[in-house]
Amino acid sequence: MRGRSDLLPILTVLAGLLVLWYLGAIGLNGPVQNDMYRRADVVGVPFTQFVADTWNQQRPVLPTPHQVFAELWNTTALVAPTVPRSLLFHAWVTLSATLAGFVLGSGLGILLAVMIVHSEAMNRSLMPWIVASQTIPILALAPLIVVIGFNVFTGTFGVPTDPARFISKAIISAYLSFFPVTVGMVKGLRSPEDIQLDLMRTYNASAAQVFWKLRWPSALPFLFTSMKVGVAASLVGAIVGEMPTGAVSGLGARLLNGSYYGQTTQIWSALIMASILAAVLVVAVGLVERLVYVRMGARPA
Amino acid sequence: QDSVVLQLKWVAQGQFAGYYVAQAKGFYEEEGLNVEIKPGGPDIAPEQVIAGGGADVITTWMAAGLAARERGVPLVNIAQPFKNSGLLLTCRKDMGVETTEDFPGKTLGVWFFGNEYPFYAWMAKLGYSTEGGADGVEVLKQAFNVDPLIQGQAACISTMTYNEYGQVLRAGLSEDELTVFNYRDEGVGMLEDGLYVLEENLDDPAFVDKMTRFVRASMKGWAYTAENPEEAAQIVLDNDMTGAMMLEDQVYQVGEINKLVDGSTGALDPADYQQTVDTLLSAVSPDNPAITKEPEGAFTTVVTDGL
Amino acid sequence: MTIPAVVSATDLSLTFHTSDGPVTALSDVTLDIKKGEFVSFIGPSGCGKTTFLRAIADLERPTSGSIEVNGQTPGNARKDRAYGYVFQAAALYPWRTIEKNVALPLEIMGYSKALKAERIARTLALVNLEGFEKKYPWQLSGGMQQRASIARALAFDADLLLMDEPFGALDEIVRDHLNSELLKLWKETQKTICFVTHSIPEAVYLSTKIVVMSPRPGRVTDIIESSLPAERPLDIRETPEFLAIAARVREGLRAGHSYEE
Amino acid sequence: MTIPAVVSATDLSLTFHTSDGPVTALSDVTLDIKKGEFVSFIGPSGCGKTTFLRAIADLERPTSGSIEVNGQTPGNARKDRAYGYVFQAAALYPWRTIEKNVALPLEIMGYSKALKAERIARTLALVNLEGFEKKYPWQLSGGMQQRASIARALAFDADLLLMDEPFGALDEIVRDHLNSELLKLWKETQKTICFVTHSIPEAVYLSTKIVVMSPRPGRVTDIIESSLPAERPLDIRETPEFLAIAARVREGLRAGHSYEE
Amino acid sequence: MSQLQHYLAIVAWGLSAAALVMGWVSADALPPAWLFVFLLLGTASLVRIAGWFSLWLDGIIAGAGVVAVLVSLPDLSPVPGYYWLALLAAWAFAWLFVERLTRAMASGLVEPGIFGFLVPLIFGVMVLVIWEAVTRGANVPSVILPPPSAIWARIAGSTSTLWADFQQTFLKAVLIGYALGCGLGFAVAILIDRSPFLKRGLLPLGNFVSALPIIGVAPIMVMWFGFDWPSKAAVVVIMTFFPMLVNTVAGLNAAGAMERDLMRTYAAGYWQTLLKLRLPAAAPFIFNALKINSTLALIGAIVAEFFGTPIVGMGFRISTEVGRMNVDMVWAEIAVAALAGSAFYGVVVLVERATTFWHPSVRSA
Ligand SMILES: Nc1ncnc2c1ncn2[C@@H]1O[C@H](COP(=O)(O)OP(=O)(O)OP(=O)(O)O)[C@@H](O)[C@H]1O
Ligand SMILES: Nc1ncnc2c1ncn2[C@@H]1O[C@H](COP(=O)(O)OP(=O)(O)OP(=O)(O)O)[C@@H](O)[C@H]1O
Ligand SMILES: Cc1ncc(C[n+]2csc(CCO)c2C)c(N)n1
Ligand SMILES: [Mg+2]
Ligand SMILES: [Mg+2]
Repeated sequence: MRGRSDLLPILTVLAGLLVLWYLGAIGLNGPVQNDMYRRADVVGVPFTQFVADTWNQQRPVLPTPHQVFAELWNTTALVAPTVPRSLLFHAWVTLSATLAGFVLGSGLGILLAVMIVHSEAMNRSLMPWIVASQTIPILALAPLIVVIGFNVFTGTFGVPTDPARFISKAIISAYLSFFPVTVGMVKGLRSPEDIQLDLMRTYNASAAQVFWKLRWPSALPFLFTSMKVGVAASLVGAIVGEMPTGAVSGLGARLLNGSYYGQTTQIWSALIMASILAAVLVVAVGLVERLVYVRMGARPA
Repeated sequence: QDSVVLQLKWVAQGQFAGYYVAQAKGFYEEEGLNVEIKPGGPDIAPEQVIAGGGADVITTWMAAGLAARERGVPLVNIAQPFKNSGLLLTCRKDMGVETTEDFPGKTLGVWFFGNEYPFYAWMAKLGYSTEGGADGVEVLKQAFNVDPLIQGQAACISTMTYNEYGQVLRAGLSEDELTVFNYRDEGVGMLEDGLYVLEENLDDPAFVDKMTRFVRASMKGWAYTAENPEEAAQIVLDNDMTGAMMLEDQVYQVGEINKLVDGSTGALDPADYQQTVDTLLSAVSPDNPAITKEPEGAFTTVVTDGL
Repeated sequence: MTIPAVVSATDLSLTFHTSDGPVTALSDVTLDIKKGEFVSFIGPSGCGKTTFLRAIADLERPTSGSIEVNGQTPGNARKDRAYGYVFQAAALYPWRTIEKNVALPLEIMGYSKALKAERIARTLALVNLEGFEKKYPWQLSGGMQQRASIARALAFDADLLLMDEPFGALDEIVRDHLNSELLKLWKETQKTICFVTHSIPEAVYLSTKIVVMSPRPGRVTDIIESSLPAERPLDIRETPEFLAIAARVREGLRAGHSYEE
Repeated sequence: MTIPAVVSATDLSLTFHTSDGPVTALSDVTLDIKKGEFVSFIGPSGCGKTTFLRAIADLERPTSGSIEVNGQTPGNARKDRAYGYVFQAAALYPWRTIEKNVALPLEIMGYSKALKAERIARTLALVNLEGFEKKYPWQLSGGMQQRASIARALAFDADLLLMDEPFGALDEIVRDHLNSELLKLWKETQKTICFVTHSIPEAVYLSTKIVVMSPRPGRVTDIIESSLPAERPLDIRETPEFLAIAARVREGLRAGHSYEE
Repeated sequence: MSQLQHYLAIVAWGLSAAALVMGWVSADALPPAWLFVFLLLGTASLVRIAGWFSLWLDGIIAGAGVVAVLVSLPDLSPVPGYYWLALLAAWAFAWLFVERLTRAMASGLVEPGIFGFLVPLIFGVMVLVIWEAVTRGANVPSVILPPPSAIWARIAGSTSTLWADFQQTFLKAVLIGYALGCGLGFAVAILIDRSPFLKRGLLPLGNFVSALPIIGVAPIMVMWFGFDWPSKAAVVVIMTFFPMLVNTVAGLNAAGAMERDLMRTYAAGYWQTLLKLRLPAAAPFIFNALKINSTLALIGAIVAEFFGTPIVGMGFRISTEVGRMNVDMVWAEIAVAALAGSAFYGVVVLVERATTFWHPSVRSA
């Protein structure tokens, strides 16, 4: 975990990014602004005015941070979190699918890893395909999956729309997150040294005892590291799963819908919200990790 | 109450105001229907949804509907609330497009995903290659916004009268800076936003009756929309679960949509159907295999006859 | 009555197949270890000391020849939990306290709670680690960790103790101390001990029997029955008798040695 | 003419600040090492032997007191490449062959190609590693790796050699051999050597001066000038003079020792 | 045989026997010849209780099962229940074969060098066979999921389109974007390595930025770099930049304290330490990023094509053909993408093996 000492550098870098962002806004919004001056026959605008104008356009190409944060504020603090206008509402829709997908994906990842570590046949037949599975552009397939999954759930099994969409999103989410968990867990479950395994053998320990008393505890650090990657992937999966697929709520739907009507500020505020969510999720996994380590008596870093 | 699932071609917006109004105003309920309206999106193929059992009835463009029919999804048009088409090719005069003769060598933005058939038919009619080069046109797959035109990356882009065209205007390009081609005026207009069901269901009289009631209520919704555009826009807004829409956009959209629906009883005019089919068949090519032969039984009037 | 053989190897050979070709780690080793003996194995690096202990423990399978532990196959002896093994490295589990580490074999073998507590207390006291029960391995020095690993091997009722250079990581003073503790323990419990070491004085000081080995291929070059009395104060190491045995061991070692190590 | 001091420490103290509070690794160490001396450091684990060597090498900064190397600050001496350091572990780079590992300091110090080849051949011969030039470290045994790391420290022209338990991983026979090789090298080259060890016989056999240290806080408890002759056959270790010095070292060690290690 | 193998053998036999009985009792006609033979063989596998039964026999029965299931499909409509039992039986035999084969390889009875590739291959083939049998047997609409045979026919029939798309997306956008992104990430890592302050500030943020969906970036890149492949390459650059940055920075810190101290004792300069110690020590980390990026790059380029593109490219084709109901073409592109991606990954792994041969993880493999 990062200590407090990292706060200053992070804030400095963030400040640098903000400066870049404002400069970028001048460059990107400038041409349109000049166009607007030309149309309105305005000439000789002072540079400061020009800058201020590019930073406060109605429909900017690149909205400025203060515009984005105003939008964020308007759509979180000023509206009830239960109405579609609220970004929190959408964040929750995305988050719930993310969490479901993450739990599903991690569970699957751990299960696969356990099978792979315990059976050479599984190892040989699954491992290459697990790697290959990640070369399939799942994001490109998302519409197909959501539509197929959705149709199968609603059509064949009669699941109502919302849960069906939720399940489909969770599946994409799980598909993206299981891979890092499997790879990390296989590494982790294989991390006990020979001597530690030999020790268990001298006790004539059963496979279950070796697993719970040795393999599992030694795999935990690997598990948490890969879960941090996995949870971020889950979020991407959930957002993508609700983007081009007729979803009506969630950050992905918000992003896309903003773009149909040229609402760049809305797009960016949804993007920022997604990043905040990613940060929160990764930090949350980190907290759980710390908690577990303390209980396991790990050496403080 | 009978339940009906309607899959839209696009997101909840003024384009589908009639259905939302019919639902909000209880017209469906009056007909003993419980209608669920599923919004679509750029990568939702309603044809696929209905094939998978996810909907009872869908709205789609006729070209896409016929293409799906040829690929084994037996869709049948049961009603056509949209009399006119809203598809435009919008060009910038300052990039040198005033007439269709100016197209060669230019870059044109086109929507794909089943929306490209009218464009290819038109180019075939004009005799322009779509592979680029000096006497051909350069085709771009255009995303869901009007940036390429504003930024001058394309000389022309696809727009709908009721949405993107308005965005172009709002972005500051005025009407006299633009050349607008209406597909209908170019003789390649195709029917948009009809209602389609699976052929086998029509064998069931109960289903036909259900659809009759559905279309009747929907047309009532469209009529109400024509009378009360502002209220209809508000109803659409209430159904937008993304919370992304602005009322002003939707008022504009409903206004434009009303022009397209104007004059329709809901029944499909066989002449319009034939024009769409002829246009498609005139443009058959390996790149554009919408349909390759005259479709059979692709529309029926059993539903609208009962109105 | 003859004393029963705890370990009895006959013409034992063991070859590893590596990518560079086969390595003969043990070649025709014949050796009997009687109940209650303290046997040291000494020899240059790579002569097969560890391999021999591992073969006894059923951690390696011999290529040819036979080996019996308590009159059974090593596999069955292992399943009977016939021995405790102290590895060259401590191999404590870092997520367990010292106490829990010692408890590990007891948990696996299903000892009762009360018995567990008693054993832990007794063996930790034996290796002078009282007061460190709740510490984690990384909070202890290397020597303390090694002692904890010895405690772990002593905690359950194995009559045979296999110790692979348990004091390798310790300095001379601590080593001296643990040597006399080990001797005391051995005398008290009448366990049979197989002990690997690199140190000649250590081997001579501790053992009733010293097995000198030599590498490439690993084989036994000399077996020395110690003539030292059972009672061994530390300063026995300056006696001529002690030095004589040490000299013989050194001779044996040097003979089997090649500088390529 | 007085012999110049190569290392001269005065009231040297060094404290580490750890999360558990400060650890005084060295406390008021005053020591002079003259050119050509062979100084052994011996003491229980944690008494600051490594820390003292690291302070000489400018790898740790003293908290107070002063230390000079060749009459300069340790930092300047380091920049002059005044010493070769042999670490407790071999620290060979696994991506370089043995030859290339020995070449590493030569590359960095810009030796010519011919000179490099000559040095590599000479020092690898010195540690008996001819024929292993093209092998990678992980293809060698621990002892061979350690010898390679000694070769690396000898390859360039440093007059001061700092060796931190270089023979810890080796068995007694190889150790004996390398001990006499080291003595020979030292006599031939007239280098100054600081040598850390845990073994009393090794310290006595090699050194002209033995520094006995004791921990918590790390300090020097005894400095023994050896009275042994310069010529030292291996069996000098059985002479009474040798045993007397060894006994004095053992006394000093025991005094500073606590069993909690 | 192990516990698992026993169960598998029982299940495989039971399924065959049950299918045979069902086919016999229920059907008006006997099952098609191939299927009948397979079921007889499967049922006959009971002789294994007599003792010896070669693992190759299991392999042969599994092979017969695969052929039978595929060949008999056109003759059966509607597909009877015993067909599905036969399919499961074929799967069980294949699994049993794989289990026994790996066991034999582990104990040195069978040469792993020659048969090692068989195991994953059998798994892949079985997935395809089940896919084929289920889609065709259960009449799944091809707009939902086409059978592999249809996808293969499409691949064979559209090689020129697939090649053009591959060139556009892989040879241009992916390779160039990958090289630039990895190169840039590496260079920046070397630069910020000298400033611990920047490092601590940038790394945590980098993790979150890389989680930003491409959809936010892709339209902006189209705006800046136009519709053609440069904008896709730019998306790839952004996607691959941070993994490389983070891994390189971590790798540069991977050299051990003692190894660094050694460099200090030689009074080695910054660049000497970097070149001779820190970069080689960082190599495993850098390769880790190269591997991650090899799959990310392809995905990024394909998805970026959803946001405006010339009418060629794998992403364009996928999104367009879904709309045209040509789902077989979609899967053809996906097959090409998976093949290209796996090959790309494989090449990186080979280079890794050759350059970090010294690392324990490579040494043991
Ligand atoms: N798992 C293995 N695979 C291949 N060779 C091995 C293996 N284990 C040991 N060897 C080889 O067998 C020989 C004997 O090894 P062993 O570990 O028994 O020696 P040792 O006497 O214990 O040495 P040390 O004193 O260094 O611990 C050595 O040459 C070693 O390289
Ligand atoms: N980097 C460090 N940070 C904190 N404490 C340290 C550090 N290095 C050494 N110490 C402490 O300083 C003391 C002296 O350590 P040093 O390594 O010099 O001992 P040593 O005599 O070399 O021991 P050994 O024989 O075990 O190698 C020890 O208590 C050790 O824990
Ligand atoms: C990717 C994409 N495709 C099509 C349209 C245009 N559009 C708006 S509504 C509609 C369906 C007609 O019912 C269509 C085609 C778009 N904006 N974005
Ligand atoms: Mg050993
Ligand atoms: Mg030390």
